[in-house]
Amino acid sequence: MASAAVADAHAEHHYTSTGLSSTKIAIWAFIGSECFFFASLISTYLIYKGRSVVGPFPHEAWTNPATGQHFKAILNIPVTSASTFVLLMSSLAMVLAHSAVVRGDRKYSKIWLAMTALLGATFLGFQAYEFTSFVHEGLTIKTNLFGSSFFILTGFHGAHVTAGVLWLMTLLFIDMKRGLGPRDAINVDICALYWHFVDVVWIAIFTLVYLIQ
Amino acid sequence: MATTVAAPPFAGTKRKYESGLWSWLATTDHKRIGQLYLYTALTWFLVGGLEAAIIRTQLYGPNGRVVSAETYNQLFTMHGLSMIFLAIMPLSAAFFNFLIPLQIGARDVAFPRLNAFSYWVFLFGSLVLNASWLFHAAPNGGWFGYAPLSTPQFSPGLNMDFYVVGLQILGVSTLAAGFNFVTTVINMRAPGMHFMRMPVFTWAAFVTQFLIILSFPIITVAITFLLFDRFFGTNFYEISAGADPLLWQHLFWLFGHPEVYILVLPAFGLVSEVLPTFSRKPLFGYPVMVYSLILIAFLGFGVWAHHMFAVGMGPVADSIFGITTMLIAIPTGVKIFNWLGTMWGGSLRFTTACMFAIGLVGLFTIGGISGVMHSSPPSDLQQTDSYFIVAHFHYVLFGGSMMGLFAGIYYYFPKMTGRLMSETLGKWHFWLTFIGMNLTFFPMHFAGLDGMPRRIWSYDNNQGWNLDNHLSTIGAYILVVATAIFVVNLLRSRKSGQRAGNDPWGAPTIEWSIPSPPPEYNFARIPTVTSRYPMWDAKAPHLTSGVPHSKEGEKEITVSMAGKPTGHISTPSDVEMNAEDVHPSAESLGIHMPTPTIKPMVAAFALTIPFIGLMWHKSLPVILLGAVFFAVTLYAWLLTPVEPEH
Amino acid sequence: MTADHSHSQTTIDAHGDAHAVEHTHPDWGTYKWVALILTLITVAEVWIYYTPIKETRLFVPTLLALSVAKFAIVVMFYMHLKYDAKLFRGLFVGPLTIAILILISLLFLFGHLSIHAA
Amino acid sequence: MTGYHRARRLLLAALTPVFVLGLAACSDVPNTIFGAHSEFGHEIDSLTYRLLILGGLVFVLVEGLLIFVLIKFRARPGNPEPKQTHGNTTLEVTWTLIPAVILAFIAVPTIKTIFKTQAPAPANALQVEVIGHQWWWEFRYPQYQVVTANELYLPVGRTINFHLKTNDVIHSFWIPQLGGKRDLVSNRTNYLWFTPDSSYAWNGFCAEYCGASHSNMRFKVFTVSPQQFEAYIAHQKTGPAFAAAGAPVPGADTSKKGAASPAGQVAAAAPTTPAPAAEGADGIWPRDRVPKWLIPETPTPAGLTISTVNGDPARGAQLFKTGACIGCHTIQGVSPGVIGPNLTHVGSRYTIAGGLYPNDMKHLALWIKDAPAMKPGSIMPAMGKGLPHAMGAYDDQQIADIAAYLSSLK
Ligand code: HEA
Ligand code: HEA
Ligand code: CUA
Ligand SMILES: [Cu+2]
Repeated sequence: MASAAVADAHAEHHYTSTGLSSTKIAIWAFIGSECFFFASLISTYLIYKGRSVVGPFPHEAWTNPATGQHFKAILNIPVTSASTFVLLMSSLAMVLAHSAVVRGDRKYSKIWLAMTALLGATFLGFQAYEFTSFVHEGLTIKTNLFGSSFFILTGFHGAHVTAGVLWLMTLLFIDMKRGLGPRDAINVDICALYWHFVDVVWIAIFTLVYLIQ
Repeated sequence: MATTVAAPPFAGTKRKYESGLWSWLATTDHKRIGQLYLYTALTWFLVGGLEAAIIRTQLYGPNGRVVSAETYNQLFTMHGLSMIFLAIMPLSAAFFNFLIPLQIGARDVAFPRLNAFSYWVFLFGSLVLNASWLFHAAPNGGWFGYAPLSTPQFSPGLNMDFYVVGLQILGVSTLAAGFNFVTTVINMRAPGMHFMRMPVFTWAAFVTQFLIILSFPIITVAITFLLFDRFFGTNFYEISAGADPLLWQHLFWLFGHPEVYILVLPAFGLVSEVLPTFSRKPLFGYPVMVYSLILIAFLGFGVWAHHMFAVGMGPVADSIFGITTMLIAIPTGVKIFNWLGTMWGGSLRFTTACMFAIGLVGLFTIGGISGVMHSSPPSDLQQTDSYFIVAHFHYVLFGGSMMGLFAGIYYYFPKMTGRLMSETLGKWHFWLTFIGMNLTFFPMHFAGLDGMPRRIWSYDNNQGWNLDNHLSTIGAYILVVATAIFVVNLLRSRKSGQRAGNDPWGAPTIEWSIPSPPPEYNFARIPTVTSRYPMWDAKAPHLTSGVPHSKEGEKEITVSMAGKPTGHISTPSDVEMNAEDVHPSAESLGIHMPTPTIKPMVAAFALTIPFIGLMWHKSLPVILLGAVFFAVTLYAWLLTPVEPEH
Repeated sequence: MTADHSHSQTTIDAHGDAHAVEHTHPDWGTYKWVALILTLITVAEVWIYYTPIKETRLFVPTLLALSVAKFAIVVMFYMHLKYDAKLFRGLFVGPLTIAILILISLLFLFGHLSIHAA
Repeated sequence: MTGYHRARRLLLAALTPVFVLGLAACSDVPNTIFGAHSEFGHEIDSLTYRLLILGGLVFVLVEGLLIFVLIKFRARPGNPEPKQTHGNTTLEVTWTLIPAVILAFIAVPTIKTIFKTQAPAPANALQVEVIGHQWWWEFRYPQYQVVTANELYLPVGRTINFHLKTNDVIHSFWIPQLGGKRDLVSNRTNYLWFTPDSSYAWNGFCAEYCGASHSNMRFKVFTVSPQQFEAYIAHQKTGPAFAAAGAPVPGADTSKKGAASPAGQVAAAAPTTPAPAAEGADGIWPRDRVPKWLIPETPTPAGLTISTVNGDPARGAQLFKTGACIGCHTIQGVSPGVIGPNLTHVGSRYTIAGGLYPNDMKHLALWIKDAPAMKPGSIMPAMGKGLPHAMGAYDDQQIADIAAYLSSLK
């Protein structure tokens, strides 16, 4: 619901008890809540790790005893490392965009916002590639417990990235239309917080799902 | 203390959206939304109660054949769902909406339109869930819909689709409201309204919001899995794929136990408002009451597996969860005793509100004690899934939550409507409820100890359960009568109840310093709060002087009501000042209120479309259309400012 | 390294929002270092994945340590929790802690962790 | 034991009012959890008594205090404004500590009991596999290769270790008089053990909601003397009393979960002599000792009737063997079906349909005619001619024949 908070802050230019922006409090509360959302998804993935009755499996190859069909280990570390790096860089672009807006620097705010959205989109591109290749290698959302828990976990993260990209593009659009100045800093700030959180979640996923066996 | 100017004379031009159906569809006024919640929830309470009444009729005698087994299973599932998600939670939400801003001295919640959105999502969600009756396919897996029974393999019908979709939609509403109120309490408090000066109801509500925003994501995930299992063939609960049914149980109860405190803490809060007023004494041990709330909520996240003592978690887990569960009795006990301490030495006025509050203290304790009996795993092996459990949770839910909420309704009805509810009918309502409730649920203890399993459509003769069930059913009928009386009282008092002044009860907190019903802007000027009980400081200086809750030398209070002498403490006889139209308009006071808009409602409606499409043969076009529609309305809403630019 | 940056920053956006606390962000000077460190940690993570360390019992702890470090850095600097009001810290760290505790206890309950094994 | 007796006396003292009510509310209570008949049950009981006592104590204390306050401090005309107190730390600490102490008195025995009752079962225990089905119970004695359904025989004085599994959804195995329940969880095996200490007949229930006929998933337990148990097992190992011709079918696949008894081997081993006629020699619980509350009184569905109840077993046997029945039911030496209950000795049971109906010609016939009507959701299809979704097309006479055949299977 955080996005709903963007322009909705009744209190924005009224007195507030803490002197802090209401939208920002809301987004942090939302992020706290999201911790539980992703904790549950990750728990499930870990709980079901190694419990699939049939392959393919994340880290080791598998031959179907019935058909003799061979499946190689699913996860592709090099590609994912690349996408992880991309997402990391998008966070950098995001903070630069934010400080540009705070400075009221119209040129760079546009550049960095666009850059962030672009990197985010690239990450999604990687994920699309990853998913399709997994499906070709015989892992679908229906195949086994690994397939289900993996696609739902990373899929929901991807959905969050998608929402973030749309949010960024909206800000970019506003920036182009009327320009984002210091008084919009707060709206960029909460978008940034959301964006970084999504990045942070990926940091956890990358380690717990991809690297650790 | 609450200092608010007497408002300038009324410059009365009715603003548009101010009356008629439209004004309700487009409202962003927390007080109106609160009432929408109230009446919607009460309606669902009647439905849930009606379901209960049918359940009890079926169980009146052995081998009952009033309804079929299939219907019965739908009835108790929907009864549980209706009461928990459509009655008690939204009733609490009604009070969050109506009271929090008034109690903290704010004009509205932090995000008024998000607030409207929450209500409409709740309404549409509850309608979707109950639409299942039209298809004779109401959820039938029990309110905690255990896998694998809820998976397509064992529940192929629409029933559990409605469960999944309904709860998913309702979750959105609850979460949205949660973020809204967390922000409101943190950020909208009037000057001087420090956390440790907040009325205890606001505290309870505040803590509850954290339980909500931290536990609902978990059920959202659990239900999402089930949704994907049912609609897209994933394997989360698919036995043949090696799934572990305990995954659902752990995720569900990780939400489920915090949920039960979500259901009861607001009621605790209301009682903590009612008892001081009618004992004419401040709440006993305010700080401890606040800390115990926080402690209960915190511990509430560490006890979930006490619902799973029979699934074979092993001795270590059983022991740990047994102990953590017992610990919760301590902070809860502190609350009970502090309420007793509040009444001790007071001078108790037995108004209906007060009687319901006292009812909670007495009846919740019974449910709590049986709860502690469950918390001992070996003993629980004999109790679990028997009527002993049913007795427990009705004592805490009806004897706790409902009693507290009834107390709140009688107590705050005058503030909502400007009129008092009938005390005569109220007393009838209370006594019939009190008797009926004990007659219904106390025998269930014995039925349970005599080996009667729960969720059984019918039981055989000479199992020793007949008498218990006769009594329960008679009790339930008494409750139907009681509730009917309440409904009548509510409807009649709205129109013709005795006029209430600003402060019919002589209550201590600032919401009583403003007219009843309050003007849309609540406070003509935001009050400055200097104590926990500003109204008492003002009205009875001789009482509160030297008492730590008030500051010396600041005793005068000016109550904001058009043309009334300041310092006046109103009594039910102050008729004229209650008519809505004597309030000066917001403009005339230079107050900017949010512009009414139906965009939140449209967005809420749009949100439900994809879910309906999902159930409707997974029709992709409907889903996509709905999603786009939602996105569009969301933009339309978010990109228009809350208030007219100024 | 951040003190002077954040200082200069304050003056820049003093006209931004009324509340200095909220906007004593670090700037490019800090960010580039943060980005560099994050990159290095990521490289390290992937690197040890391809080294013999992978086979040792150190592998998992090391990876966890590294990602926790990454996590913390992003949260403290990019999400400027380090500079921001305490309230936000509470709103984030509190839930995060409970969530992690729950995750761990679930792993115990499903037998993926156990006292003697660990 | 003594502890539990003392506890009981104390309890009666502390909770007389509640108990008076209780007894009033349940004059005849065949399934009460109190005074259990196994060591496991006793452990639980003494804990439960302790909880009731302490709970009762708290109850009396709190409600007493409440009532006192309500009377003493009610507003009377003209009494002064009350003194404005704001709390009292000593008091508040006290009523934090007292509950803590009470809880300690609950926690310690609780933990003790947990570890005692969840210790591994003694090695010499009798192993019994309990397999839940929607909505009936399968019982297997792996040590004796005996499979039966819905009626469970246990020896007194010997520890029984139950292996709890399910064939479909979650069920829960509960014999209130013998001790607490355990769930049958899909893809898991749970264990529960206890030692019956007296010979009698008990009701058992499915305690976890498991779908349409959860309420109709009952079973009966007979705790018998070791000798009688031996006799029972011996009899169960023999083929059906009505040894209708037909070679023993090749052993049904026992590796499969929920599979029937290895008919092949057993039948080969067991001479198919008619069962001994004398009551008790076959180890079956004597009819005259069956308590009345053991025999179900479930009414049969309105409109479901059978025109005759006297059939010819021989014809019934033929119909059974040539009909759909064999697809689902095992009769040792006759049919290998594994979907429904094993019927080898169905005639010697007191109930049918998961303890839902008494086992007599009428109910048996009606059951065969239209099981789904007799038991909501039943997976067994109707067999009667012309009934909706009927699988067979038997007329009432044929049904009576099959019923006669089955009842003859002592
Ligand atoms: C309002 C909701 C609510 C509340 C507040 C509670 C409060 C408690 N509940 Fe309850 N519970 C439910 C709603 C609630 N419960 C529901 C709905 C279910 C069934 C779900 C389902 O299966 O459908 C359930 C089931 C349930 C179970 C699972 C039973 C089973 O299925 O086997 C357990 C087990 O431990 C339990 C324990 C407790 C305890 C220890 C408390 C404690 O918080 C109670 C603490 C209060 C007191 C103890 C009284 C006051 C204290 C004193 C006067 C001090 C002195 C007291 C002592 C020292 C004992 N509850
Ligand atoms: C807050 C929650 C709440 C409340 C208030 C109630 C209230 C009641 N409940 Fe229920 N109940 C649950 C929550 C609640 N319940 C839950 C969670 C379950 C578990 C479900 C499951 O197992 O999945 C359950 C299960 C449950 C069962 C067990 C079913 C079973 O296991 O087979 C029974 C049986 O008697 C029961 C009875 C009642 C009765 C008689 C009331 C009464 O108090 C109801 C009183 C209310 C009314 C009587 C209002 C109706 C009034 C009218 C209809 C008058 C109409 C007048 C006008 C329109 C003017 N409830
Ligand atoms: Cu099987 Cu309930
Ligand atoms: Cu609980």
